[in-house]
Amino acid sequence: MAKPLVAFYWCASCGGCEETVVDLAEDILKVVDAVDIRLWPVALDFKRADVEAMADKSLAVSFINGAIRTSEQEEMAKLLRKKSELVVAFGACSHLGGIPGLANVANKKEIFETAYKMTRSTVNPKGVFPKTVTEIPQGKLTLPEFYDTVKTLDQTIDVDYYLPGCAPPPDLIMQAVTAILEGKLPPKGSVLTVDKALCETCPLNKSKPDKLAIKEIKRISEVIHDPEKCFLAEGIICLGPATRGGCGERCINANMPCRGCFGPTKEVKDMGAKFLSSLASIIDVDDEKEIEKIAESVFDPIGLFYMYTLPSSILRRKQGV
Amino acid sequence: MIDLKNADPHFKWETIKKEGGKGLLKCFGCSDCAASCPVRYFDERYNPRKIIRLTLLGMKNEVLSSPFLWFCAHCHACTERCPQGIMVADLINAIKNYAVEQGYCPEAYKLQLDLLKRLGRLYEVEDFDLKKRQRLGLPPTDKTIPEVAKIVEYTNIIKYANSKPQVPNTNQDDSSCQEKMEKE
Amino acid sequence: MKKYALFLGCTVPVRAQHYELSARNVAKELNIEFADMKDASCCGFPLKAVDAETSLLLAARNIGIASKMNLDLITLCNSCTAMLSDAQKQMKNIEYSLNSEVKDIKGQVGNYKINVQTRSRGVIECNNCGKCINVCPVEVDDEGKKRKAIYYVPTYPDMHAIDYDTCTKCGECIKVCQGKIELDHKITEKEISAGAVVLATGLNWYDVSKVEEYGYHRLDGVMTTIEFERAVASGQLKPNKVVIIYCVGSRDSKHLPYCSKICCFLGLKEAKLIKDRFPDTQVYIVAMDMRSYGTFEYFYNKLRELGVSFIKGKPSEVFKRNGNLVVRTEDLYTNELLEIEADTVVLSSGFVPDNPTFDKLGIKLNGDFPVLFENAGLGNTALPRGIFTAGSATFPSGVRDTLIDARKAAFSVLSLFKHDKIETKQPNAQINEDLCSVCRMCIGTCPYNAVSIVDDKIKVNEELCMGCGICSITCPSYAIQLEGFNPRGLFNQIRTLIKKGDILALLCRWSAYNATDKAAYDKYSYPENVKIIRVPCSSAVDPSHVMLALLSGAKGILIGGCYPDACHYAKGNFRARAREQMLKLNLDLLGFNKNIVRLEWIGKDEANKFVEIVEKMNK
Amino acid sequence: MAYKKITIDPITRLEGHGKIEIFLDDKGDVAHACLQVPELRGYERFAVGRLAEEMPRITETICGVCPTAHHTCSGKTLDDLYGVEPPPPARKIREFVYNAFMFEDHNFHFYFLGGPDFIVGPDAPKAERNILGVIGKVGIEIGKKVIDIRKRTRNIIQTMGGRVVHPVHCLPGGVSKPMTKEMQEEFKKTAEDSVEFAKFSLKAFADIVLANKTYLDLIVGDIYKHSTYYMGLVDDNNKVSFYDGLIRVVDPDGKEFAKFKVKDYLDHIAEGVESWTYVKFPYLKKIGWKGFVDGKDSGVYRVAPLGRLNASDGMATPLAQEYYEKFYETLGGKPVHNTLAMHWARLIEAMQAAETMVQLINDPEILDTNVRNMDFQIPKQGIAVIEAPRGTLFHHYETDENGVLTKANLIVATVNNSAAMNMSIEKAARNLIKGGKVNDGLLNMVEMAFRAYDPCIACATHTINGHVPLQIDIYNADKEIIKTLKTVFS
Repeated sequence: MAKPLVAFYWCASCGGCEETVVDLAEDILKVVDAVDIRLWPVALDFKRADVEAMADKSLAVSFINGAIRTSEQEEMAKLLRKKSELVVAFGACSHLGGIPGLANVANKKEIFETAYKMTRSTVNPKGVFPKTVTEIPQGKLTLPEFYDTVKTLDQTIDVDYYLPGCAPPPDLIMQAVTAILEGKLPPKGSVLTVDKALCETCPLNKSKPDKLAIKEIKRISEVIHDPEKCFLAEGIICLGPATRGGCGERCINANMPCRGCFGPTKEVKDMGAKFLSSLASIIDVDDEKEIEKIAESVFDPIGLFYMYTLPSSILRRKQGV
Repeated sequence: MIDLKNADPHFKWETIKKEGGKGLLKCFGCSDCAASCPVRYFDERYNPRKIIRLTLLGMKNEVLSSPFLWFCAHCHACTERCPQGIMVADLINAIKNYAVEQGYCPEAYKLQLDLLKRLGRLYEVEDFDLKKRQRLGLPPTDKTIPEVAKIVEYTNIIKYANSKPQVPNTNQDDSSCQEKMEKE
Repeated sequence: MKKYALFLGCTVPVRAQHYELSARNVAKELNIEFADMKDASCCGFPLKAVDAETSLLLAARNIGIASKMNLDLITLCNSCTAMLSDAQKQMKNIEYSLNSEVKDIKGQVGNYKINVQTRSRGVIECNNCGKCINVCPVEVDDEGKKRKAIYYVPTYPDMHAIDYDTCTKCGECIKVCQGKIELDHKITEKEISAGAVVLATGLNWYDVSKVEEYGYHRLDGVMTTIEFERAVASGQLKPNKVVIIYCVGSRDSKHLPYCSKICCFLGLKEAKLIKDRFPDTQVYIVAMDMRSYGTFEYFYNKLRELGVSFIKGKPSEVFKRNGNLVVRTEDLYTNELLEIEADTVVLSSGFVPDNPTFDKLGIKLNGDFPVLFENAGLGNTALPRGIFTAGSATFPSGVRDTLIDARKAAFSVLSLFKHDKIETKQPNAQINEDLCSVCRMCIGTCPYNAVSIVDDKIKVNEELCMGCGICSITCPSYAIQLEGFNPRGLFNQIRTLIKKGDILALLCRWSAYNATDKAAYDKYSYPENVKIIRVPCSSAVDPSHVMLALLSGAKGILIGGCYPDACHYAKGNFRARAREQMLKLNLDLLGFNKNIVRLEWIGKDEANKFVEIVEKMNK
Repeated sequence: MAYKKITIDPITRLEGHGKIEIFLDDKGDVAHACLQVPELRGYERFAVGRLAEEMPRITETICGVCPTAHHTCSGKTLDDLYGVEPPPPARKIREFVYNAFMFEDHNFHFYFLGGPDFIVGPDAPKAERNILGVIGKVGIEIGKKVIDIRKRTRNIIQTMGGRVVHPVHCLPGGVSKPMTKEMQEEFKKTAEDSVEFAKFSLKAFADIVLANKTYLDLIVGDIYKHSTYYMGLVDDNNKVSFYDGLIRVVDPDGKEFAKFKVKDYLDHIAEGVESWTYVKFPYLKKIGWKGFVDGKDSGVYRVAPLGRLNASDGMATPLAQEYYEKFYETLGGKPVHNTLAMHWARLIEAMQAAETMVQLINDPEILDTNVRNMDFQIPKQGIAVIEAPRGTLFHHYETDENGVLTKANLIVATVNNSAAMNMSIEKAARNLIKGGKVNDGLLNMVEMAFRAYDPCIACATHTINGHVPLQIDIYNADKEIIKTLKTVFS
């Protein structure tokens, strides 16, 4: 029997997802044995025409990482969708938008102004900005169009499964690949990890007081965290209750709170709004002024509650710009 | 006699808008403020309860032209004891602010304002004072602080202080009191 | 051998002696012993048609006799059986635990477990002959009143008691006692199971030393009403000039923001006490207002006739001058400053609830009484189901009000137990264990302590759950959901309802939603683009819903809730406020005007406020 | 005049991860060549409004290959922002983790990315010029050794930093997690093995590359030579330093041109903007931007291993110093302008990283649990620098008094080399395209020039990873593809 054909592809990503595939170490050889990788820009030769020449749905599965930022990425994603039986959004950026998705607090113009004009070390008296077409004496130089908004993969194409994480842990990748190879797949649209929130498996969950109530929101830099104690019990924002588990509590083990790279659990559409509502609900103060003060001490709900999920949230981006 | 025909229904709402004016409506007239007030103890013409009551009734002329409005020493004894948690001294202050805005600024305050504008402080620092300070081993101080003038000019304070009452004053007694005070 | 009390009733002993005889013989054969009931009367049945209540009383009396004999009861008459069992059903399980203290209360409606600690009284049987007092060698000064270590306590039951703190156990009293005395101080504990609990605990004095300007504890001669009463009654104090200051602590935002209601009469009572004994004593009552409602006006008039001076004003301070107490106030009738020199100043203090008992039940009152002023008409929803208050546990009240309130509590219990099963009036929260990660956010947020961990799983106590929906919006996974209030359903509702330029009003069903009804009654009109969705509580509004409405083009979102401290779910509106504040911060960063979302407190009859707000939002 | 345009575009024009455009004139000679970077992500914009202490987590996603560099640099910036010095154990943990990362990343480049060119050979079939080819050449045992040492050094980052891709341990004034005795025992072995492995790598380089005259000629040849300024961090003794130090710039003759604290970086470095690429071009401010040209009068400077070695007076550790001396001896004294020498320099640096690991892990103080200094000042601005594997990395944040960012400036490792990379491409193109004839070796040569910098376009533009296959499409005047050359970049 022919080995299933597999593609790995990247859009707007940092390369961390590719590194994590390399981190499979010896396991990668097992994968290579079991499948026929037809497309993997980071490691193998490939031509777009090759993919275009394939029959539709001839690829068993495409793993696509990175968010969608340009029309080129969009087209490539669409092509792979057409040629693949399954598409797996690989990693936080394609799943949720990822940290680069925070760019949705600004538009193209603001980003250009900042990068090419406002930054301290930039010297740009003539106000030169990169353009899609630049005429030079020898001809034309073209650049792709830069979108105003970062999109997740499933806002661009139909996605069958999601492998969460920034970056996905190697054991989850192996599990997913195994499940695909053995055909033991969960319902379409599933995130390939557990359905419950991180607290379920968090080693600190037991230390939580039965009645979780906070009077003050503290910043991780302000306190010396007791490694035996739940962050929320200490008043430190930790997205563990709102984040899917399965990551192995990597950040928690490094004494740092969760920031939600695995995204929300399955019933939740807008992770930031959901966590915001949860956090606000355990503020145990019966004084409106005091409540206002505590709420304001969050300072940056976007950066904290939507660190990885802004493009996948309900509003997706800053409005009116 | 308090003739409510002369009452200005807007008066209390205008007062509330002023800084410190909050709480006016909470007063239920228990008189703890008046009983606590050291000024009231020595000069019964000053009575915070009465001022608040008249304000609530809308007797704008009576209140604003009253010289006793300016007697409050800001000791905050009333604030400390008010059962309704009204910042009484601040409330009186709010009425004063409104009085100035309406053209009832006592001369003494105009003088103070002048001094502040000119010197940036209430007392002129003369060479003598500086020498004295030097002798005592104290650092010299600025004679004038011109920025105060800028600030004063920037705000409406001078305009208000020098304005005349917008409402003709009908209360003869009070105006004579005012004249008396101005002479003093 | 089994022993029963034999209840004969009216007919049997007179008209059916043979029946009684055969019954006694059969019983003997069956190895049953009958004890005759002394003083047993008619069962009450004949009176049932005349006055059911009286008939019940007769029946109850008979049952009481049997229970005093500590025996179950057998009747020979079917009417008696019906009557007595009917009465017993109604007075079943009345059990007194006197001289007892509730240690803790657990459970929920239908199954409360109350741990009671009882201290023995020392005197077991007593005919109040008083001989023990005469022989007791220990004299005790009980706050000014002299008594012995064994003494008569004028409470139920009508018996003497031993004060174990001072008793030397000399045994003199036992020698003269015709009843029964035990000198050992026994402390026993027991657990009572109950379906409902009525708290009739009374109240506590406000600590008047907190009102520093009146110098309690600091100045000799300044005392509370109870101290004054005892000192005068015991004859220790014969004052010449007394000032009674009213509203000490009450009606004061720094102390008790409410009027304690009964202290006006208490003050009058003290005035009468002194005037009755020493008519020449000058008595001044200084009060902001005299609140002598109803028949108490007679009392007030009476005291004025007795020559008590009433001064309107609130004293600013009490101080000492030349060894005398001086009360400084303004006399509001003359507008003059007034100083009264007196030898005694009585502070008529306000009252606070019996917090320790409420604490045992996990009911947080925040220093207030469990009456919700704003919604008194809707009943007391701050208390868990099956817990009722009566009398001064509800709010300071006089005897008359206490009786009314006690009856109300009794009927509340009856109406609760009328049914075999308690039907929940409101939907309950339910857990989807496939989604629940036991993160405990719901436990922290529930105002009723209805959520807890049982065997490492989150469980909702259905009796405690009041159906507010706070938890379902709090849950970061939507694992806990309110029946019939599905956030996903609301999601779809908003999606189809909201068009560009609309205003979405999410209104609490208790207050703001009623205000819209009121708006209709009052013929107010408000803009058509205001789309209203009813929610159980302002705290059942999900920030995600707001986001969705904004995405759909809403130009404003109004969340309407009850006023602070008037929330029907105790703290729901504070939760809503916290969420609104954070949401505003968030929306600001997402490019919205912060005021696009407004959380407003709209009372159930404030139609004008609702209309005003939506009109402003529509501009 | 009609120009013919050649596009070297990774994968396809539509993919757009970085492309090379070459224009030929009428004679068929190169008229213009440039490297275009077609994306940008805007970190400097969306950093504004974020909380300072979240920056180590945010900025590290600029690059998934060198997140530890961004993370650690960001942590250092927060130290400066809050005016707080991490306690010595914290600094040691940071530095230890950082050196582990440096070692791991340099090896990754050598064995997985850059090395195949040499180990397997530049003429070897393209399909073999990858890690599998390397394993084939050096033997499966060695291959396992490569995989094993990578796994173990990355395990250090994972243990201390939580996630290996995008660690989380840096906080203002220290790190979040102290080291335990058990960890130390394990890491000690890893560190010692790393030194052995570094020795092995350098020996392999000597045996396979230096011993081969063809390769050596390639390295010292003119094609890959650019006479530029060099920049790198140095310690008090002007030795190469990764974690901290002064920034030293030497001129094309190897003389010290400037030595400054990172606080003054704005006086020394400026970035220019061109409309045809999203990447900016840093240059030495005191000299100014003179275009894409070599020499003392041009502000173009280079960073990364070669930059660091040239900018220093030696290595900070003894074994590395030996190799350093041999490096300059072989290549004809300081400074070395040959781009391909980067590979060798990289291995020497890996040796220093390994040796530093051993030094730090044997320091008993590293086990101290005092890893946070909380003596914060009111924040205003923080600037820090670190030597990332691909060059000098600057983070600069300005905040309000609550520590909420109001401005950010990032000069990222590879971007420092962006001008030089353009020059290398143009030089290769001019050398290899003559009279309209496109030499088959073009692709390879360009590729090698390019890869020597270990360019991480992800870093450079705060966009995507640069380790992508190159494809050269050659168009005639009618824009028809007449020839396609392609390769695998890694």
